[in-house]
Amino acid sequence: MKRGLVLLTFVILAGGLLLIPALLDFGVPAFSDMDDYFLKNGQEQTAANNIVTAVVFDYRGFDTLGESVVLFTAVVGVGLMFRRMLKEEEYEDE
Amino acid sequence: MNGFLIEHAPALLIMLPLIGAFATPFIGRVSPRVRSAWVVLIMTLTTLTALLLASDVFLNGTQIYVFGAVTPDLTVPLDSGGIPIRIIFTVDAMSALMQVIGAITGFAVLLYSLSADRIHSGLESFYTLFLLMIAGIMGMVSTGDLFNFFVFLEILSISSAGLIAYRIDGGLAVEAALKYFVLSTIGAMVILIAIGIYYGEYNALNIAMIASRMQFTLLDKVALVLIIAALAMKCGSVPLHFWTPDAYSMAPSSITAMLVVASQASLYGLFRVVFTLYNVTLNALTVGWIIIILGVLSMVVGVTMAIPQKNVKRLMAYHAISQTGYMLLGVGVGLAVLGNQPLMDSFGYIAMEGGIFHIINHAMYKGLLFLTAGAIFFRIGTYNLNKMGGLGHSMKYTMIFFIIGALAIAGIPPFNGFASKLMIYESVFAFNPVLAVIAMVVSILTLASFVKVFHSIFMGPKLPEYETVQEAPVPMLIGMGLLAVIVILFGLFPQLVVDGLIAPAAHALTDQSGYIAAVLGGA
Amino acid sequence: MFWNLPFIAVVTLSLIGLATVVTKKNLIKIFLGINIFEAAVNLFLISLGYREGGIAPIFTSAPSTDMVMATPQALTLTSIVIGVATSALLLSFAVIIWKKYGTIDTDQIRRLRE
Amino acid sequence: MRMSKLVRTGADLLYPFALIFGLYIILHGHLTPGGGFQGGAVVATGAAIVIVAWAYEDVAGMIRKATMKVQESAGLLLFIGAAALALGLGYAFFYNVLANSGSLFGLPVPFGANTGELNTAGVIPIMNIAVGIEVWGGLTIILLYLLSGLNKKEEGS
Repeated sequence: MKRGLVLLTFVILAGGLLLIPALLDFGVPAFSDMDDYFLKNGQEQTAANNIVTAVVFDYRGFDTLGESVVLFTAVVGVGLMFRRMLKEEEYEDE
Repeated sequence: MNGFLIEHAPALLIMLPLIGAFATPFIGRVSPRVRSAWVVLIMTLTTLTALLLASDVFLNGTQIYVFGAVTPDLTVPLDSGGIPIRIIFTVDAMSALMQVIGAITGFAVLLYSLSADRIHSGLESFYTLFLLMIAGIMGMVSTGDLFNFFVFLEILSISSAGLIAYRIDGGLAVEAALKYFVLSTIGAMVILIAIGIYYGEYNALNIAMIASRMQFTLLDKVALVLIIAALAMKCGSVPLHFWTPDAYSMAPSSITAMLVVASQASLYGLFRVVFTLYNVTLNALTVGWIIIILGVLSMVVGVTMAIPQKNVKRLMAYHAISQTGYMLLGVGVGLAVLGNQPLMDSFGYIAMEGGIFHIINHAMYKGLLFLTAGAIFFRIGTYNLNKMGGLGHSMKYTMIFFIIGALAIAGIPPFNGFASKLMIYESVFAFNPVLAVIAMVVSILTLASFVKVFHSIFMGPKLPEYETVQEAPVPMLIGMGLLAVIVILFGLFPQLVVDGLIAPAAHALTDQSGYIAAVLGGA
Repeated sequence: MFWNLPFIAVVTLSLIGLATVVTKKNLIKIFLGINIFEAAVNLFLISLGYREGGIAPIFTSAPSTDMVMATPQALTLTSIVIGVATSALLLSFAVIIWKKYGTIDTDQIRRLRE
Repeated sequence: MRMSKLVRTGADLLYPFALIFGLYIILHGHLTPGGGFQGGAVVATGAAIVIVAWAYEDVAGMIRKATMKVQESAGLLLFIGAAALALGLGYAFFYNVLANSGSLFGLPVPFGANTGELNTAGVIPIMNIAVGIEVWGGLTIILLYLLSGLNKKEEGS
């Protein structure tokens, strides 16, 4: 039952994914106005030569904060896993 | 000062928990008491910000915050030709409602957790992750940018996974967390593929921008399928629900109450995608029926799996799946008649309001029930129903809170579950009577299941091994009491809540052009 | 369809990754499947931004101003870091499971039953 | 497990170079390919080489978990502080207040190819440094934790 559900989901996902190369053309994007804006004005607005950095830290800086937070969260989570447990914490349910 | 606060409230709502989380490991070194005070302070400030922002949104309409612009409301730069280029927070009535749910539940859960989790080690990390979870929920429900949504989804799932595994429990909790985390990582990646498809087609990441360019081509259908599959998994709907009982039962009870809110944030994402990103361009009837079927399956499977459970938290987790079904059912009916104004006015809006009202009600009573289960575990150290009995003599307040929660989940007046379920029944009956009958039967089964649970936990003679059991500590009771009061108030004055909070949220969700106009300006 | 080779590679890689997750029993292999899937998604994002004949969007000593799109690269960077964080947490779960259960076979990690 | 003397000496020799190279990538993030994450990862790789070459007990003395934790949180606080600077000056959160201002990192840059000037890009280099510090600390501490978890002897199953 559970296995069947997983396989069904897998088939749906695979079918969806297979449609991507048939429908999306590589190298000729349909719209590019947002990125043209970055390439045209990014250098003057942020004074950074590297437009990728300008996007990462200026135009989409908030995403980068989120991404650093993800790393921080993972570190805290890993630390939590390997903490020294107290004796009275070691119980088992049922 | 007040103007500054309201103007920057969407940013502060994320910044406060983040700063709190970054500083908690240091402040925890000072003393546990200082750490608790710090966490409570941060959480209070966050709650106040959320309430302030929500009151402003409900009074003055959608609030916009543009990160990195000269002024927070400059969504479209003058020289860009009408496209938003930065990350924009769009807080409309629906987002504000979700923020209020997150803030209130988080506050109550934090008070409860101060004494419930006191005996554990690694508490600085625990509270750090707790605050990060709050930040993740707040970010998910307020963002107007799809990639930003993905980032906050990841923050939420990583912190949830860490917290589910918190008790370790001889590996059992880690196993539950592993199951949850593998599924949610794959789900997040699938969402990222969908975001990539939107980006490749429309070169935009802003929800309003994509919505205004939406063509509903075959690729958009693929993206819709991917995103619905992933978010339905994250909110614990049936085809991929099996992580829910494990994760909910192995997490500390305080975290379980937050996980309910977390899954509702995913539900919010699902509704946001369907209603704001696609709206009438999609074949509303088909997608509406898909969501309705998911909802009905969740309701039926959840409640039938719940009845034979022996572990009280597993039982409640299956009921959570079944209640998620009600929300999907209500909103799905609203979606199925979207675009057909007479039907929408006659029952569509009521169905959606019922579904959305059920979200807030579910967060309150389910949180309350999980907290009572945690209080019982705190005193007697087991979740097994067969080992419990006669606790009504010694844990009177906990028993009262449990009764309130159980009656609310079963939809008995005058509690809030009744109010929202009634709205769902009457509107769904107008749409398709069979669905309404199923919903009522599930409700009756829920009541039966909780009567059984209540009987085996609290009734009967006092068992000898629980002779010395005392009432739960006061901070835990305060946390539970806060939620119980809301359950009763919402049940007594449902019309007030529906008119003031729920109806604006439902209309904001269906009003795609209003959302686009708020971000892009004009209409 | 040969000009769509990057997208075909994306689909192939994601199917390999997903199939690994579904069929394998070893936890570490499942994590590798997840990592392959993540790599496929990253490849997808980065190939969305390519334009014929474009160079990297960096103006330091750039030979031309005909550049590829910058946003997908930023998104990919974010997604890679998220992938690292995810893998770290998954591996730490595997370590705990191995210490507590003495196995990383998913058929035996089934103590959580009703 | 400690590796042979040759490997250990090699790792010790390699570490300063990895450090310098990583810091270079961090500092020139706004001019050349790279940035905080990439540079931080390079520095953490240097630390990883040392950790692999030496045993966990030796490394625990060289690279302290507490220091790395402080470093990580400090990087994040610096990052959020650089972003919040704009709030104090009346702009939106994350506004690049220092770019084109003439002060620190404030030289203006005209459109088009140029050879690159370090003193540009406003808060971006500051954020790069913050993220670099954070990633350096974060990745190193993950490695240390995983190693300590594997090394610890557990009683029971």
